[in-house]
Amino acid sequence: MKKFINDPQQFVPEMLKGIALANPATLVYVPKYNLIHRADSPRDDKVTIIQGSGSGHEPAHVMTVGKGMLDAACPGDIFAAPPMDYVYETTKLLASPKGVLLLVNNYTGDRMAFDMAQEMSEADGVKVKTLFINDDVSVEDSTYTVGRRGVAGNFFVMKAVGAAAETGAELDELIRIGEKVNSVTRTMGIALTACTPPSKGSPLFDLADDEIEIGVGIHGEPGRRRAKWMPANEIIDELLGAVVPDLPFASGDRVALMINGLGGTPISELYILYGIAHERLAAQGITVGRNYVGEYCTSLDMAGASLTLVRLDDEIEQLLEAPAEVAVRIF
Amino acid sequence: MKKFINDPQQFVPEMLKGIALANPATLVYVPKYNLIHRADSPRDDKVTIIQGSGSGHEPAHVMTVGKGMLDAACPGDIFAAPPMDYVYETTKLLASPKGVLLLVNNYTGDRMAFDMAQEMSEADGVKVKTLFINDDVSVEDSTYTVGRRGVAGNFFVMKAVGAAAETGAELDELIRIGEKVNSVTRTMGIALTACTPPSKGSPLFDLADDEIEIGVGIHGEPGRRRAKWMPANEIIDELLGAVVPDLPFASGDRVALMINGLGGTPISELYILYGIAHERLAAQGITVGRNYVGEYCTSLDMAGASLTLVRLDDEIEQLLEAPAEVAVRIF
Amino acid sequence: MSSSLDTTEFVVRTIATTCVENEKYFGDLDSVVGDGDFGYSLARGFEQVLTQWDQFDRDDSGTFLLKVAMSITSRIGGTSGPIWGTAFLRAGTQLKGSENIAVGDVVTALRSSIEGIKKRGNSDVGDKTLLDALAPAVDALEQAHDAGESVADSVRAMATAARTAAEHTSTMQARRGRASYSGERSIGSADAGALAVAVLAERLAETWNSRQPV
Amino acid sequence: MSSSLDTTEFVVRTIATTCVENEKYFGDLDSVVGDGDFGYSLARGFEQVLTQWDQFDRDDSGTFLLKVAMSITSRIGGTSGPIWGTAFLRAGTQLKGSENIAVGDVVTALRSSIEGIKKRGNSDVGDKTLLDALAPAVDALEQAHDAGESVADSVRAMATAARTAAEHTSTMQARRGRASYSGERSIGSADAGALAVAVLAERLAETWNSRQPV
Ligand SMILES: Nc1ncnc2c1ncn2[C@@H]1O[C@H](COP(=O)(O)OP(=O)(O)O)[C@@H](O)[C@H]1O
Ligand SMILES: Nc1ncnc2c1ncn2[C@@H]1O[C@H](COP(=O)(O)OP(=O)(O)O)[C@@H](O)[C@H]1O
Ligand SMILES: [Mg+2]
Ligand SMILES: [Mg+2]
Ligand SMILES: [Mg+2]
Ligand SMILES: [Mg+2]
Repeated sequence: MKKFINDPQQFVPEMLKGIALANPATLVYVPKYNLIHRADSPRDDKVTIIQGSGSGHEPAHVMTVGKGMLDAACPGDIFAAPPMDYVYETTKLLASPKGVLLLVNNYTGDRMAFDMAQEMSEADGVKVKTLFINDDVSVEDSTYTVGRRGVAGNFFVMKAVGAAAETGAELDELIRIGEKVNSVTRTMGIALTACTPPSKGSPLFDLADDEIEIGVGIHGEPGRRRAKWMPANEIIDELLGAVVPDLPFASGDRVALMINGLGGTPISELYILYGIAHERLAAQGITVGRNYVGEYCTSLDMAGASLTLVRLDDEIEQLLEAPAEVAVRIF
Repeated sequence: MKKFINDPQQFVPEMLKGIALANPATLVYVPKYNLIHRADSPRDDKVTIIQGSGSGHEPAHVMTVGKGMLDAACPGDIFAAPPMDYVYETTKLLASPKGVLLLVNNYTGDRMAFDMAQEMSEADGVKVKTLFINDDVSVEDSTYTVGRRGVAGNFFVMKAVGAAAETGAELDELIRIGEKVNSVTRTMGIALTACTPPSKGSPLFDLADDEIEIGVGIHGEPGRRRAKWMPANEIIDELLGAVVPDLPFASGDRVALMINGLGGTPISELYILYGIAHERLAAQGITVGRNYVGEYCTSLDMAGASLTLVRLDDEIEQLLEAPAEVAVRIF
Repeated sequence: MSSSLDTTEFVVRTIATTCVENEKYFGDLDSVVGDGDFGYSLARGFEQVLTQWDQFDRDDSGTFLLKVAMSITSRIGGTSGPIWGTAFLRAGTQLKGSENIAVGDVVTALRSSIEGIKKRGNSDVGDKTLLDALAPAVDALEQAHDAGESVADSVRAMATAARTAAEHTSTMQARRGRASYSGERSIGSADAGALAVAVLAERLAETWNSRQPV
Repeated sequence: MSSSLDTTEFVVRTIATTCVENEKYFGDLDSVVGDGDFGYSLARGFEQVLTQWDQFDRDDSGTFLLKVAMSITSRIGGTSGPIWGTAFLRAGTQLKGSENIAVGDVVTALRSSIEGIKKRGNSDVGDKTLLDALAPAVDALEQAHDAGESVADSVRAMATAARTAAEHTSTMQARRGRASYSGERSIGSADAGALAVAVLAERLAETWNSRQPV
């Protein structure tokens, strides 16, 4: 394993420290709870928005703390939901009289940590609601599974509720908006390589030189099936073939299209995928009203990408358009 | 090789098409010359800024076309300077009465193509000046080499002249600003892995599992020396040890610090490097006034990073602060 | 009775050191159809338990277990934090105030842990989780003790049952936890949590006689 | 004289097809201390030359070479575009208007190409570039011809000299081009451009007799 690290156990703290040092005026770092929060949170006139999840998905979520987005993120270790205490302490520290909204990607560990933290915070008298995000179409939702996973589509929920919260929207209103956005958001991902967690030091799974994993999760969980490498055109057919019929998206729809890099794929390739997807959608009568190409929710150094569609309406589009100032600066 | 591509020969055109489709209102794509230009260029009241270089360094430079940055980019194939014709035709098409500024990273092929294009454009009556960028400290500048390479530091030159051009600055003024920024900018990079050019289909060079290349170029050229993998702290010592004494940067200086990812390194690791570099500089009395963490100038899918320092003064800082709207959207 | 507390401390310490020592093995088990963090999570959590060891309240075994539970919950994330935290919490609650702990009390406490895990995880025996090793292991402990076997032999019986049941999970399809995403592809490898329970029970059985019998 | 044009066409076509066929080999040569694009650049450029083949002006050999030069310049990037474009441009300019081209004219034209490359590349023999194969090759061609050898044998002598000189570049340290960044590490491998010149000259020598001698 070759990474820019000192000690696998210090991976998350050192990253968080770097983020804090890079944003001294706007962010506060509380090492004890892996907590990064806006310097101006909590505010009496704004619902506090907190997102947890494991680390290893950067920029999600620690680098999306800022005006118009999250108030705080309290990640766990690599690929591990935060300990319940982190969520509870974060909630206590940042509680606003308008309430606290917890954004949770739908995984067993995250659900449990946030459920417990919500219960405990409510016992303390804090107004808390939780919103689960589950945009991944590669997992079937049945009583025999824990339900669909939250993946890169979480960006749109976060962006929409973040924008609404900035205008003073109430907690119930944020829940309505978040649930609506989640209900029209669908994602599927493909891995070209496995990722290497720092503490493991070797790839999480084996993919042969000519193999890809279709429907992969952002923690390197296996997906729907393993296939032989295929050209970008066919990759997009696979992804759209799963995502479009799922909602379903239909001719006449206006959508946001995200091509999300999983960490090890250069942005040049993401734009190749974008161009193909854009044209394929146009051919089906689906208009791309907004596009997002880059890294939003990664899986450490995994080479791969996911495709997300969001069905837009005026309300959602306005919320996505609203300005946001986040910690991660590219230009 | 596993990449999101259809055909190596279509890598660049398909990427450019994707960029154009993602930015229909602001960008124009001219396939014949690999040309991406601002829809509102050329303008009579603004010097036109054009940057060439090979492809494979995205977001540089095709994704940095936009307000406050470049007017146009006309890249060559992967790692190949553009054919002279592309530069010449681009210059002709986008010539402004205020003149054209060509930004060129200092490589043999780029120099020749831009020199020839400048000569030919001048013969056509276009006012053209060329600015060479050579921030890479890993290459010695001597009569026996072609001089230092232009690498990630080119961002700062581009950003500064882009901001000044937007305010109507004259061509000579842009040259002055660009040369000044270039003269206080220093970079060095380290590779953890080699990159794989699509047409080659295999890594450009061999790096053992425990080896890194110090002083690597953004085309995967070998650097100063090969070394055993070392922890992030020592990596930063290597980079600062080369960059700081070169200008030299000194106690009391205020700098911009960029940690640039080379394409295959996740942003989490870049922030780890950032945190270490920030603190090391502070210990030397050097204040980080502005920071840039992310991918600015990549080498395809290479895992690695470069560190750039720019000595700030009021003029440079203001130009770096000025707003810019570029094609690559992350949030 | 201090010998009860001694035994409790012995059990917890054995669990903690075994988890720390097996960080890599448990992590590799979780890589097959999971995300590889299981070993790391347990190791960091139980490392903290060992660090805070001397500060835990020792009024009785139950109180001690409650403190251990809080330490776990404050450091272990992922699914394991709430699951293992709940297990220690329930056992601690059950044993709180008891001075003299018999094997029967331990069985009751462990049954309470199992119920806690089921509730917390919305899961049951048969879903291919650590429950599929833990439940049969507790049953075996009870049966051996009821059959008049020594504590050491009862623990040995528990370990044997845990191992057999854990290995058996490789025939099952996961219906809870991250492995459930893999659907049928989860069949063929045993559950990481279940195997960890087997390793812990075996270590307890192996070392039991190295200490004062209860 | 049309036989001159035929020979010119033969030479250019041989160069073009050889470059296309050796795309991978030339690219690998450029990977050692370069950036691996040399084979790709030449292949795409000469592919275009072959595509446009029938449209090139054929007033005389010089005009034909000028058109080839323009085609190269419009498609080949990197260092090779200007370098190879200049070479063809200079040769074309030198031969323009000549009807009857003798070996001496070819030597003069190639010397003009060499001067063009030196100027364009700010380089010289000894810098470890294609010049280090091309210059001795042209010298050998001249000497063989002056010694009264046939054209075919003179071309053979040129190829032999090119190969020897190209291989010899592995002892040199690069002072121009991308390889110069590697400093002393450029010693030990031959220059990609020089080896390409050797391959092209050898192909010309091998196939020379398959066509009408000049
Ligand atoms: N719903 C559940 N109820 C009980 N145990 C579970 C549940 N889900 C997973 N587990 C157990 O937890 C183990 C994985 O733990 P861990 O790696 O911490 O979880 P994750 O990384 O998936 O959040 C599994 O091997 C299984 O034994
Ligand atoms: N300044 C120069 N003058 C003449 N030839 C040169 C010069 N620099 C490089 N070359 C030749 O060009 C070859 C590399 O071509 P190419 O791969 O297109 O260049 P690059 O990728 O470095 O821009 C070298 O092997 C060498 O023979
Ligand atoms: Mg996990
Ligand atoms: Mg090149
Ligand atoms: Mg796990
Ligand atoms: Mg090259």
